[in-house]
Formats: sequence, structure tokens, C-alpha cells
Amino acid sequence: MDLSYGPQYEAFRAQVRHFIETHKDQAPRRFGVSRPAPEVLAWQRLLIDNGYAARTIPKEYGGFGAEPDILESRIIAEEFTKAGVPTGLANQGISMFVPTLLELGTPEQKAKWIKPTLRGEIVWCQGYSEPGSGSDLASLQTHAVEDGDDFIINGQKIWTSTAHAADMMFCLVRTEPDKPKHEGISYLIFSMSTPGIEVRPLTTMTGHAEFNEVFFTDVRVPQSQIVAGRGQGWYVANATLKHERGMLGDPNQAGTRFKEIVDLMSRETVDGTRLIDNPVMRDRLMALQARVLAMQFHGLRLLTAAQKGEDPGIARLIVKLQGCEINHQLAALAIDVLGELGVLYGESPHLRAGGVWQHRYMFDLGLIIGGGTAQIQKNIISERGLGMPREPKAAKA
Amino acid sequence: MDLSYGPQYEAFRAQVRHFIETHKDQAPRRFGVSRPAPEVLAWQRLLIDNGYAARTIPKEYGGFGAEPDILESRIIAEEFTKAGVPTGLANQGISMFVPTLLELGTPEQKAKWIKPTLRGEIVWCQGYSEPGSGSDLASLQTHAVEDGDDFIINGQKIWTSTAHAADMMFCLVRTEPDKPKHEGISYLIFSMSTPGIEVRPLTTMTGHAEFNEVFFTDVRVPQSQIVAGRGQGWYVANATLKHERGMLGDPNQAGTRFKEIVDLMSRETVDGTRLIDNPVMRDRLMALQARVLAMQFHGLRLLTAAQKGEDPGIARLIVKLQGCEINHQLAALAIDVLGELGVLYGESPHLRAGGVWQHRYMFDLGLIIGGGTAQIQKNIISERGLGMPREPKAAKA
Amino acid sequence: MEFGLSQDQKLMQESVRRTLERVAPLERIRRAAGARETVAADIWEALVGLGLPGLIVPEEFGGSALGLLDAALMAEMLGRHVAPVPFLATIVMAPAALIEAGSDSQKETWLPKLASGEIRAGVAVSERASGAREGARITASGGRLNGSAMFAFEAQGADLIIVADEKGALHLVAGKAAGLTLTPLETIDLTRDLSELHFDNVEAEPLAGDSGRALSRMIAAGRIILAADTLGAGDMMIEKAVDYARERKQFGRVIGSFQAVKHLCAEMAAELEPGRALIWYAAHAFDTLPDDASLMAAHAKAHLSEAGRFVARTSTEVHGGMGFTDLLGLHYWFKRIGLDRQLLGGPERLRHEAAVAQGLAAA
Amino acid sequence: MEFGLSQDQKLMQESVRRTLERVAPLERIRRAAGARETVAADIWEALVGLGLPGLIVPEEFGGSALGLLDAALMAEMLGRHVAPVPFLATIVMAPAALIEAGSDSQKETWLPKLASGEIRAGVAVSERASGAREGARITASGGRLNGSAMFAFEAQGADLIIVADEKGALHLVAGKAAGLTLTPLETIDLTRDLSELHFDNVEAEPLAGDSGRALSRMIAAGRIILAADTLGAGDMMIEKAVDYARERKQFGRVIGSFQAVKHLCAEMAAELEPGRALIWYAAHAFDTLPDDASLMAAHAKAHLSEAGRFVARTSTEVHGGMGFTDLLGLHYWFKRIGLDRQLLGGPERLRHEAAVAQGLAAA
Repeated sequence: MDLSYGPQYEAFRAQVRHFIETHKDQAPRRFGVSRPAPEVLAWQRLLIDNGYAARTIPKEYGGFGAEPDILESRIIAEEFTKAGVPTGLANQGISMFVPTLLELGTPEQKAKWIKPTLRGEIVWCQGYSEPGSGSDLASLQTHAVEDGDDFIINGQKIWTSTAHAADMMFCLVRTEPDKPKHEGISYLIFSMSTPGIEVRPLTTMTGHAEFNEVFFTDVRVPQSQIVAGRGQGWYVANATLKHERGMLGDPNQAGTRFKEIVDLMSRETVDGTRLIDNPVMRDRLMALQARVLAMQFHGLRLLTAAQKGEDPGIARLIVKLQGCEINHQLAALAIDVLGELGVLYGESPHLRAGGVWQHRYMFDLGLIIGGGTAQIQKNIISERGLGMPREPKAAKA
Repeated sequence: MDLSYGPQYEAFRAQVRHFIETHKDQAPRRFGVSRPAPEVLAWQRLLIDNGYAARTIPKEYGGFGAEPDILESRIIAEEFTKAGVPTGLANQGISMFVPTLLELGTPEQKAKWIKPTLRGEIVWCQGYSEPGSGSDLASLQTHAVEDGDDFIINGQKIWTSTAHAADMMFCLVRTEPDKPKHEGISYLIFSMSTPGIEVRPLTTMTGHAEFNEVFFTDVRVPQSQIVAGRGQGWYVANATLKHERGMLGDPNQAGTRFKEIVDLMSRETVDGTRLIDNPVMRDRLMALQARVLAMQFHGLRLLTAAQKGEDPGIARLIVKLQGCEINHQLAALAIDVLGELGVLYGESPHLRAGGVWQHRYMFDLGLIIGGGTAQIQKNIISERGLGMPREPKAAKA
Repeated sequence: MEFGLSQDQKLMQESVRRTLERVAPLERIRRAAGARETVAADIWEALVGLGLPGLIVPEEFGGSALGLLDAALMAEMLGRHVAPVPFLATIVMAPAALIEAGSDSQKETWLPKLASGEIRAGVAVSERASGAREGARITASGGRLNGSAMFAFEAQGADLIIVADEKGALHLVAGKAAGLTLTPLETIDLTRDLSELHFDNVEAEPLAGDSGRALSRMIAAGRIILAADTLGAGDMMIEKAVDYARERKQFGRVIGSFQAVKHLCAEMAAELEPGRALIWYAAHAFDTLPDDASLMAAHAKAHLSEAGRFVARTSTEVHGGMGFTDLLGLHYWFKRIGLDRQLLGGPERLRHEAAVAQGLAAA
Repeated sequence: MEFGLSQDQKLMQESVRRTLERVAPLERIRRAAGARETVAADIWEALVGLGLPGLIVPEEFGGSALGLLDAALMAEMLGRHVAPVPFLATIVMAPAALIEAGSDSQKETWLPKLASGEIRAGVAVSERASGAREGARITASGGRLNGSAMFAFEAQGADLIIVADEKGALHLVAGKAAGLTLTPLETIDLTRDLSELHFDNVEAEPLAGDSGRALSRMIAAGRIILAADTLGAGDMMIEKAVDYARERKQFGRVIGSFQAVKHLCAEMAAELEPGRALIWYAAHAFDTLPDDASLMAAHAKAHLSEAGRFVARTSTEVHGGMGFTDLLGLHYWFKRIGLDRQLLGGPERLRHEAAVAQGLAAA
């Protein structure tokens, strides 16, 4: 155990701090979820030029070209978070599509798409899930039928965040209907302005449209816009997910939320008594703090393992399940602490923190479900982590 | 809702009280789990003669011959419990075997076995579970092979309480190995002194041998000692279980345990502060009280339904799961209240209440597992209670 | 000894259920929620037609003189259908207070009109039931009220509001009294209304009888009603989860055939179902065993709040992504259960009150 | 930045694991438990051979001068094998107190013999760590101790016992001192010893240095060790459950292919695994960030106690009836986790201390 970073990394940290100090006035206030505003694009350029975004992407594709170093990445994240300054864009184009293309794209595809994507000039959305294909993604039905040099796409995608603002989509479609389900899928990229694409906002339980549905009616896409060949889509998608898994997420989010609740409990009163002085509420708070701390340290453990190239095994597989659960429980505690204030919403008077806890309590439940439900996570933990057998295939009725 | 019993039942209650008042000096102190002592046998006779045991069993078979009346049974149970006087014997012979024989036995079998069983003169044990057949009871392997007019039994049973003290066993054995598993089982009765039967005490995690294993080596039993014919054993066993289900168990056990914990918390101190004055412990206590009360009232609801001959549906199916869980949680709270005192055991100084909470915490876990594990209970609740589909049969590998 | 519902009670509950199935389908709820319509006139009319407003009002004042158990059975149906109609305050808590401690004239003035559904009543007692936030308080002096009450129920459009002052005394205030300002509070649950009331020297009439007892009765009644509302909403969420799991296919099977999904559904039922008998007993105690009522009301609401939260979350999970969207409208039930939990005292406070009621904790 | 174990630490842990696999198989544990043998001589000798007794003792006194993190890794292995050997008091808590606040002469007298395994030490500090039961208390006056300490660790056969008096001052008492009566307390866990000590004017030598700090250090150390013991025992219970579920067949399938059983196993792993990093950090804090140590020790023990209880129960359930019998011996782990939970403060008390340590509650 050595929780110091050592002189070399501390020097790097100083450099990051200096950059932030010097440039923070140029940082945009909010990134938003739609198209990046001009000041966001400028900020992104600045970050890339200085190695604080697209850090390890080769220079020839518009990145900074540094060697991968997990600690450097963490230091960058830590310092930007500490300073309250936005880091680089982290949209699905940058975090999912670019790594995929780097690994599996043709030289032409890489040359054409990576640089403007990194710079935020092209916004991508992801077309994977369908209404009938959630946990069982490989059963997707959106199909692309050959027509000369083109495919004609029909079907529907769901959970497509930023579809309303995206220029392009990377999309899984069924091109080989006669093959087994995993082998009949291709990975296509196309412009969202292609005729026949309709985007409808998808309102969730929070009352907001955080996602979209996307409908395809005879959408014509050149066959050349396939990545990695016909029937390779499932393989490509899993390569993408592998990249996603490489990103550990910020282990400090729950910690930040925990601190917010301590503040809340120290401020809010019932009959003049602060909630932090309620022993039962405080006991819940402390039980959650232990969980939050455990997951923070667990995240550091995974970071070290990643840095050393070690496989942390089951330790990695539990992160999504536990992380989402703890966030949800934090929100539940905050709501209980707030009492009736905890059900106010919208633009109500007396709303605390803009209703963020109410929103989180619902949105975090969505996160428990999304990206592999808790049930799917437990399948993965037991099968890949503990080596338990898969469920037997059902006999034909 | 009418929580009074009405004049007729209150008259009955007075009669029960009078009986108890008059005869309680004759009541044995402890029943024990082995062979009934002479004073127990005498007490049982007295109870039967007055209708407080074997109440609804026909007179010709040695019972009292009353019409079934659930409220009368409840009043008897309530009054005996309140007075701290033991009710009649409730061994497996009386509660499981007698109802089965009444329904499915031949006239000769009924005439021979019921009366001495009711009187406690014949003690029975149940041979159902096997080491390899727990949740999947119908897969049992103990087999009986025809040999002239006899069967020759070989195999092993487990979880056989009182086997060490029993005169007789009612037992499920496989007699038709070529039939589907549910159709190849027969229900046999035989003496425990038959040569080839070996009883070995089965020590559990509590450190006590609450159960036994029973081994059969070439045990010879006349074919006439079958109940309801060859291959009918599964049907007979389920008829027995139906009777068991009819008995609702004492809905007040958890209530009694709850009161014991309140006493415990009012008495035990840490650094001079009573545990009941610890707000966090008290909160757990209150949360459990609500669950205990809910299950008590739930029991009354089922009682009324049974009395009216109504099917309470899912309400009945959840009782085992919830009841066992609450008892286990009560024991867990008691142990936490006791702190280090809560791990003392055996004959240790300072042991509270003879270590009953420590024992319950473990034994109640056994009850969660026994008689259909929590997982089997959830299968039943979802399938029979909620109408969800059974798991598909596994395809042959 | 009969622990259960009478034939009449079953019929009445069934009749309200059928009416709500007809007049309050999901599309109607959606429309009402979209329009912030917490008194859906058509649904309200249908319930008035069934005599719901006079449920617990004595016959002499035009009511049906039924008990809180009957009211709880109705609340269960309203929760089941997330009905956007007043009930908690206007049909239960306000009449309960008037019945308990109103003078003859107060009863004659208000009960007949409440029983007929001609007028509605709100209540402002949250500071006494859940504790005061932000120093909210009402002072009473010389027949005038001053101060603010933060979480009043069904006060929007009410003709009468029953208000507890900081000492727990109850006052009758006209909905349109001069000096009374009402600020609607938007909550996650758009099917019911919550308001902040500000009193600037507002004329008020004290409730004639024992206010302390009346306040404690109306709070107990309210808690039981909220528990029953959660029970009904939870029941529906379980049914919806089971139905969805029987339809939805993944990996070539309906998801309801996966043991994980089946067990989630079984756990929901096992957690929620015993709460039904607890509510029945609490309501029955309110009607006939008043010494038990406050304790049982606290337990019923705390317990159903916990079971309800588990069901709300789990049913949503069983629905997967669809449960998270607005498409199926499942969130209306989720939010109704969420609101119930926070009104008239959260579980921790209620458990503390339960301990106090049994002499196990200092007040 | 390296959050993890060094190569040396991994090797040392592996070597103890292999040794225990050899010398402490289930049959050996069973024999020791049957004979109430809490110092299994052969196992103890094997661990002495690995230098375990001197683990945290400075080199000048014949020890290895390793940290609490190393000790926690050893404790994990001992929990994993439910080893019936002293560790908590004799190898960690007593040396920690002497190192922290012993005079040179006290260190010289005791540490070398402890480090060599020649003698053993018990500690009697439960009244300060968990609170006093039954008015147990020790008064110190004129170099003499009087009163009783109820839950002393590893005091049976110890040559030295470190005792906290009612004011938190620490004293060194010879195991055979006149006036000291030791009553063994039998617990559910027959692999470790707990005793009641009675002092009748017993000669004692005060620990030379800052007793308050030494006491707080030894309690923090003890809590971390107990948490690690639970981690190891819990890990083993998960492994045993998984192995059993892969072997045991019901309904024509191994039960480990049923989703319900798989998910129970997944939940155990998900609950327990993050506790490992929490223990590592707490132990590391003890070694290098002393301001954080008490808080982290409280959190680690409370958290592992809760996760451990869940694992102990769930693993038993996965084993079905077999888990409930003595046949597989699973209960030794169940009980070890059960004992760990109750020593040096249960979760509620520890969470309160965690709040106090952060200024969120009054002491």
C-alpha cells in the first residue's frame, strides 16, 4: 500500500493544476446533453491540445498521443473535479465509437471520423437496445436488407440518449436473418439526417426525456458504412463494451453525495432538531458511509490492478451492482431525511437542491436497470466471477 | 370484523378454564422429545376423555368425537398457553399419520393403530427426506424390493426426529423403480425394532442432536403394511401435507418472543443504560413489532377464512416464509441486544435464558431451510399464488 | 370471532373497484396528472354517486355512518387506481375531527355538505404529525390565526380547512377567509394536492370539543388511510409486474419463467400481504378499540411504507427499462407510494411514536 | 499510488494459507472444538515456525516489525481456516499496547518472549470497547486492581494480561498473579477463548506511557483484526457454498444452475468483497495515518459484521439441510463470524462511534 503518488506524478499533478488555474476562466459553465456550444468546442480543443482530453488517442487521428497511464488519467480527473472545472467531452462517440473504430475501423473510416468526433464537431448516438431486446440484446430485430450497394433499414431503437442532437448513429442491425442470432448482426454507421429516421423523445418516470426512441422506415445506408464486416456486429459491440469496462467511472461520486447528505442533515431540522441529531437517521447514514468508503477503496484497488495489468476477477464484476445500489440508497436516505420536503418536485416552493434527490432516487433506479439489470449482473457475477454453471437451455415445449 | 367470540364460545372458554383450573396439578412439567413418561400418558388420556386432545377424531378410534370447530380449537390452545399448561401430545404420529390413516387406511389399519397412537402409547417417526432428496423429495432412492409377501428395504432417511424413541415409522420408499419418479413411491409402516434398522443421532449446528439419520439394511416388511396401495406413496404424502397445512401453527409464538425481547431490553444494560433506551435498537424492535403484529393478524385472517371454508389464496402461501424469517430476525435482534452475552453458550456463566436466543438464531435458520427452503417457498408463492409459469424443463445436454 | 370483511364490505369495495376501472383508466390518470388536476371532476362525481363523501358521517348528517375500516377499504381502491380525487382530508380526516369534537352547530354546518359532496375540506396538521420544518407554526389568539402551515392536504378549492395550531388546538377556517394565502406545492405525485398555507390574522373558529383527542384521532385515521392507499397501490404494482413478466420475452422465454423474476414477485407478495391484516386491525381498533388506535395506526403506516417502498422499487425492476419510462405509467403508482410514505410521519418517526405509546420511550 | 498488497504480503499470506491447509483441516478443527482446545498446540507451533507471534513486534525485540495490514492478512487466513489459536490478543492487541506505551523495561520484559511465541498474552478491555455489562468494572489503586472484567480475550493460559481499568488506564498483570480468578466462558465458537476475570487486590503494573492512546490503538487494532477474521471466514463460506452448489443435484440439475441459488452466491460476493479494500485501508491507516485509524476501524468492523452475518446465513441456506447439520462443519465458520460480530462493539455501537469520531454525534 502506498497512497502517495510519488514525485513524478506529483509533478504531473502540479502541471495539471497550473493548467486549470491558468485556463479555468475559459471553461464553459455547463456542458448540457445536446449539441456542444461554441465555447464547449473551444474548451475541448484546448484540452486536447494540452493532453487533458483524447490523451491517449494517436496524434494522426487528432488526439494528444500520450502513452496510456491510469494514474495520470486519475490525477487529471481528480484535479478537474476538485476545481469544479469540466473535463473533456465524454459522449458516446468519444467513449464508445472512437475506441471501436481505432480497433476495428478501416484506415479511411479512422481518418474520416475520429478527429471531428474527438473535437465534438460530430455528435454520435448509439443504436443498440430495442423495445423487445433489453437484457437479451442479441435478439434485436431492426433489420437491414441489401439493395444494390445499399442497405434498407427498418425497425426501432430505444434508450438512445442525445439522438435528438446527434449527427450520426452507430447502430446494430440484423443483416443475416438466417444465421444464429449472434452471427446475424452488423455494425453500421449513418447520418441521423438520412431520410426515414424519426426521433421521438422518451419521457421517463422522472418526468424528463433523458432518452429517445428512434424509428427507421426504409432508411438507405451505403454498405460501405459497415464497421468490421457483415455479421461481425456482435463482436464489434462487445469490443466496444470492453472499452467501456476499461473506464472505471468516478469512484468519488458516491462520496460526494454522501457529503451532501451530511450537509443536508446538519442543516435541515424537524421541530428545531437537526436531522443529524436523530440517532436512527444517523445510524443509517453511518451504515451507508461504510459502504461508500468500501466502494471508494475498492475502486482504488481496481485502479491499481488495472495499472499493473492484473485481472481483478470478481472484484470488477460487482462494481455496477453495488455502486448503483449504494447511490439509490443514498437518495432514499436523503428523501427520508427531507420528509415531506423529499416529495416536492418540479418548480415547487421549498424544493431543496432543485429536487435533485427526488430525481436521483428515480434516475438511479433506472441505472440499476439500465446497462444490464441487477439480475443480469448477478448472472454475470455468479457465472464469470464464481464459475457457476449457466442455466440449462430450455427444452422445446 | 368481530374480535369477540360470542356467548357460546365464551361459555366454552369458561369450561376450558374450569378444566385447567381443576386439573392443572396433574399436568406433567415437561413433555420432552422422546418417549412419553407415565404422567404424560395419563395426562393425554385425561385430555382425550375431556375433549382437549384428539378432539375431532371419531370415538370408535379412540378420539373425543367432536365436530371440527376451529374457534374451539383456538380457544383450547389459547387457554392452555395462557395457563402455561401443556396441551395434548403433538407428535408426528398424531398430527401426520393419524389424519392420513383416517383418510386412506383400511378399516383394519385404522382399528389397529389410531387409538394407541392418540394415547401416546405408540410413538411414530416420519421417514421422508433423504440425504440426496431434500427439496426434490420425489427423487428419493430408498427402495423396497418384493420378496414373497414382503418388501426388503435398503437405503437411508434423514431429519428423522424422535427416531431414537419411536416404536414405528411411516416411510416413503421406492417400490416401482421403472415408473416416473412420482409414481414409483409407496407409503409403508413398520416397527423400528425390525432387524436391519440403525438409528444414528444427527447433530446440528446447535450442537444438539435434534434429528436422526436412519439406515436400512435388508429390512423386511410385510407388503400388507402399505397404506393406499403400491405407487400411491406420493399421493399419500401430499394428503398428509394437506393435513399439516390445515394446522395453522400458533400465531402467537412470535408475539411471545417479542415480549421476551422487550423484557430483555428493559433489563439488560450497557454502561448502566438500558438497551430499550438505545434509540437505534429500539427502532429495530419497533420495526419487528409491526411485522410480528401483521403476521398475528394475518393468522387471525387465515383462521377466519378456514372457519368459513374460504380459500385464502396467496395469503396462506406466504406464512412459512414470513413466519420463519421474522422469528430469525427476532433472535438476531436479541443476540445483538445481548452483545457479548449473546454468544455465550452451553453451560457458560452469565448465560441468559439458558442460551435460548443463541439456540433459536441457529435453529430458526434450520426452520427456514427445513420443510421447504425459502427458495422452494418462493417458487410456490410465485407459481401457485401468483400464477407465474414453472421453469421450463431443461433440454437434454 | 371473525377477522375479515363482511359481505357488505366486500361488495362495497368491489363496486368502487369496478367504478374506478371504468372511470379512472390509466389514460384518464395521465390526463389529470398532465393538467395538474387533483380533483378529476368525472371521477369525483362517480364516487359521489356511490356515496363516498358521507362514508363515515353519521346518518343524522346525511352520511352512511360507516367505520374507518370501510374507509380504509375505499382508500385501498383509490390507491389501486391512483385516483386523482380528494379523500384523505375531505372524506376522512376533516369529518373525523368534526364527528369527534365538533359542536352540534359545527356538525350541522359542515357535515351534511361534506357528506353530500357539495363542499370539500382540507386539513393542515402536518406540523403536529410529522414535526415542523423551517419553523412553520400557527399561533392562535382572539379567534385569529397567524403563521404558516407547510403541508396542508386537499386545501386547494376546499371550502373548509381544519388547522392545528402550535399547541395542537384545532380551528375551522373558511377556504376563502381573508388573509389566508394558499401556495400549491408540486410533488412527485400529481394525483393529489399539497399546499402551503399562510395565515395573516385569519378568522378562525375553534373546534368545540377536546381538540387534543380530535387531533390524535384524525392523525391516526389519516395514517391508516395512507397505509391503505399504499396497500392498494402496491397490490396493483405486484399485479402489473406479474402480468408484464408473463408477457415479456427475453432469451426465448417469458421473463416470468426465470426464477430470479419469480422470486422478486414472491418477495413482493410476501412483504405486502400481511400488511392487509395489520391495516384491518388498525382500522377496526380505530372504530372499536380506541386505546389501541394510535399505536396500530403508527405501526400500520410505518410497516406499509417500508413494504411499499420495496414493492415500488421491485415492481419497477421487474418491468425493466419499460418500468422506468413513462410509457406504461407505472411511475404513477411508484410516486403515490412515495408520497404516502412522507406524509403524516415517516417510518422512523412513527416507530418512535409506537415506542412512546407503549411506554418504551420518552415522548 | 498503489492500493494493494506487496509481493511480500501476498507470499506471506499464501504461505500461511498453505500451512493452515495442511495443519488445520476440518477434522483438526473438529477435534480441537470437541476438546475445548483453543490453543491447538500443533497449529500454534506451525504458526510460530512461520514467525507469526512476532509479526508486529519491532526487530530489536525479536519481531518482524510488520504492520497491522500484515496482521490483518494473517487474521484473514486464520478466519478462513477457523484456526483454534490465539492471535487477536497475544499477537496483536497486547504487543500493540506495549509497543505504543510500554516503558523500555516493559518492552524488554515482554516483547521478546511474545515475539518468540514462548509466552502468550490476554487482554481485558471489553468494558471500554463494548461497554460494561452487569456493572463489571475494574478499579485501580496503589498498584492493585479490584473488580471484574467480563470478556477477556485469550486469557486462559496467558502469562501476561493487559487490563483496562474503569478510567481507561492500562495495567500489566501476571497471568498467575495472586487474587486473580479466571472463569472460562463457553461461547458458540469453540475455537477461541473468552473469560471472566475477577480481581481481588491483584498486583498490577501500570503501562508506562499514554494509556488512553494505547487503549484506543489496541481497540482499533482489535476491531480491524476481527473484521479481517470475518472476511476470511466469509470468503470460505462463499467458496463452500459455490462448491456445494456445483455438486449437489436436485430436480436432475446441480442446484448451482438454479438462478435463485446463483443469485444468492452473487449477492454474498457482492456484499463481502468491497469489505476487503475497507479493511486494507483501515489497517493501512492504523500503520501510517493514525488520525483516520479509529474511524476506519469502527467502519470496517461494523460493515464486515453486517456483511458477515448475511454471508453466514446465506451460505448456510445454500447448503440446505446439510448446512444446518454438523456433518459438513460449516457451522464453525458461521459461529466464528457470529463471535466476531459481538466482540469489541457491535455494529450499532461502532456506527455511533464513527459518528462521534467525525463530530456528527456527541460522545
